[in-house]
Amino acid sequence: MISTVLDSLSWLLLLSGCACLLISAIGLLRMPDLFTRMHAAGIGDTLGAILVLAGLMLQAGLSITLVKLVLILFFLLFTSPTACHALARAALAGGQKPLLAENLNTENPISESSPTEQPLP
Amino acid sequence: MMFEVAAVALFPAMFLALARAIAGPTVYDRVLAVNTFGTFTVLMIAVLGFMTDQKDFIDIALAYALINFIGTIAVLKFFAVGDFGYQQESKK
Amino acid sequence: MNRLVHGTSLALTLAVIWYLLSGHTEALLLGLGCGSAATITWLALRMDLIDHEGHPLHLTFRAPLFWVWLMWEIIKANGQVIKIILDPKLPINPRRFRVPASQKTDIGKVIYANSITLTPGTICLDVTESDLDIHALTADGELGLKSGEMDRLVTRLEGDS
Amino acid sequence: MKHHSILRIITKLLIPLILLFALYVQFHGDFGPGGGFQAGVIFAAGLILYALVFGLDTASEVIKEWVLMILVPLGVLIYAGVGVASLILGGNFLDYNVLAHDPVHGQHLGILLVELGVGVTVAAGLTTIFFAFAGRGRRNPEGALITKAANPTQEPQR
Repeated sequence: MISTVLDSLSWLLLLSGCACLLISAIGLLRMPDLFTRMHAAGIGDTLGAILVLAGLMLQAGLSITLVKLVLILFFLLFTSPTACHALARAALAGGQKPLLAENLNTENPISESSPTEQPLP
Repeated sequence: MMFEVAAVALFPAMFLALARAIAGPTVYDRVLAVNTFGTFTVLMIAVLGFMTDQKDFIDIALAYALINFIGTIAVLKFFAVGDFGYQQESKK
Repeated sequence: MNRLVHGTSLALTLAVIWYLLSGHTEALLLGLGCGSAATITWLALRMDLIDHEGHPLHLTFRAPLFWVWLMWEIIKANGQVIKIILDPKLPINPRRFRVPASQKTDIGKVIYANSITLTPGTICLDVTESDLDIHALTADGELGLKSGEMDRLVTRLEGDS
Repeated sequence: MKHHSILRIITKLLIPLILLFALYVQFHGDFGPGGGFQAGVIFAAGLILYALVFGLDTASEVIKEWVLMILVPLGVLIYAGVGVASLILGGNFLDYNVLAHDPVHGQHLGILLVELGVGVTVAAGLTTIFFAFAGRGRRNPEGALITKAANPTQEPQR
């Protein structure tokens, strides 16, 4: 009984994790510039990895494999934002300009909901 | 069964990341795509390990996660300074 | 003194991680584990890696609660970004701005910056003495950061030490 | 490049773990994947990360070049020494069975020592290669190549 519940739960986690990874990859292709692509890649690095590894953890049960999966997750959660930040800094230093809303002809320009001019709390 | 499905679902994601690595207009896009591809590979290796019931694959996934990070930092440093040995940080 | 405490704690942590990784209880492997932990601690002392930054002991008790909160934030932020990517119109509104960082130490700022980057929709571009340079995908992300909740929580996590 | 606190702190946190994982792979070669070569590569990767973030000069202060120069042949010596020891004890070259009273025990010990030799050589060799190549084509922050003449603080190579 419990194993059935765990099995279906891990199915759910694995599949939603894979869906997250797919969406992240689609976002990587759809986004218009480097910095927006980083946001898309962030989905795969955080939620996608968390869900897939959580699904595998439920299958692993209490064993060494579980510890190693936790360690992988720990590593990904520490390294992916660091790599992302280093990449952003290198790109800025290399002369890449982020595409901002002012230069982007979308239907919701920045003036609609712009909190930028308010004084900081 | 479920691991096969997950592995099959991971393939197009990796393929799309690779497409961005090939298409990416700047070198930074390529680095980002390759880094994401590396994350997908780590997850793929872990899933494959469960699929073939060889839990040793998890060790390989862990090693890959390490190398992925170090590789990204090395490539970025090379493009930023043109040199691996340049001192950019003090220890404190 | 401080080095001694941090070094001992690092050696113990490494030995525990070794045992968790290996799972073998033969005397040979346990001995090798202790030897490895000692060697790495010595090397880390030589590399000058062990201090409150390289081995943040003072965060141990407050960190788990923060992780739980951060996980929930990650899930919420992911939902928003997934909605944007799946939207055929791709309603992005990228913006760049600065938020103040009230943390006193470098490690507090690093935790804050990495938490920001971990929640998709916001990326930390640069860290300076008093504030962070942020790139956000939507106005929601900007509003969420400017409410200052994460800043407050990281400062509380950092504590007085 | 300016101050980069995130990279510095995360690197400080990760390097001991990377090195521990390398040694774990090293000593569990006969239980799972891995062994000397992989462990050496991971260990060298940890040292290279240190050199990348903190600079080549800091790294070569911590890991002296003459130590590496000793470690590279030392690993080969351990490998060959195990072989010669088994020859002396009456077996074939690298015949581990004679290393201890019990053949299984002897094989364990022999494999462990041989893997240790391989690991030491690979780690030290890869680090040496990195140190040798990373110093080439040094550029100052303005982008000009640093030659030895223009950088008098650098000691002449022996």
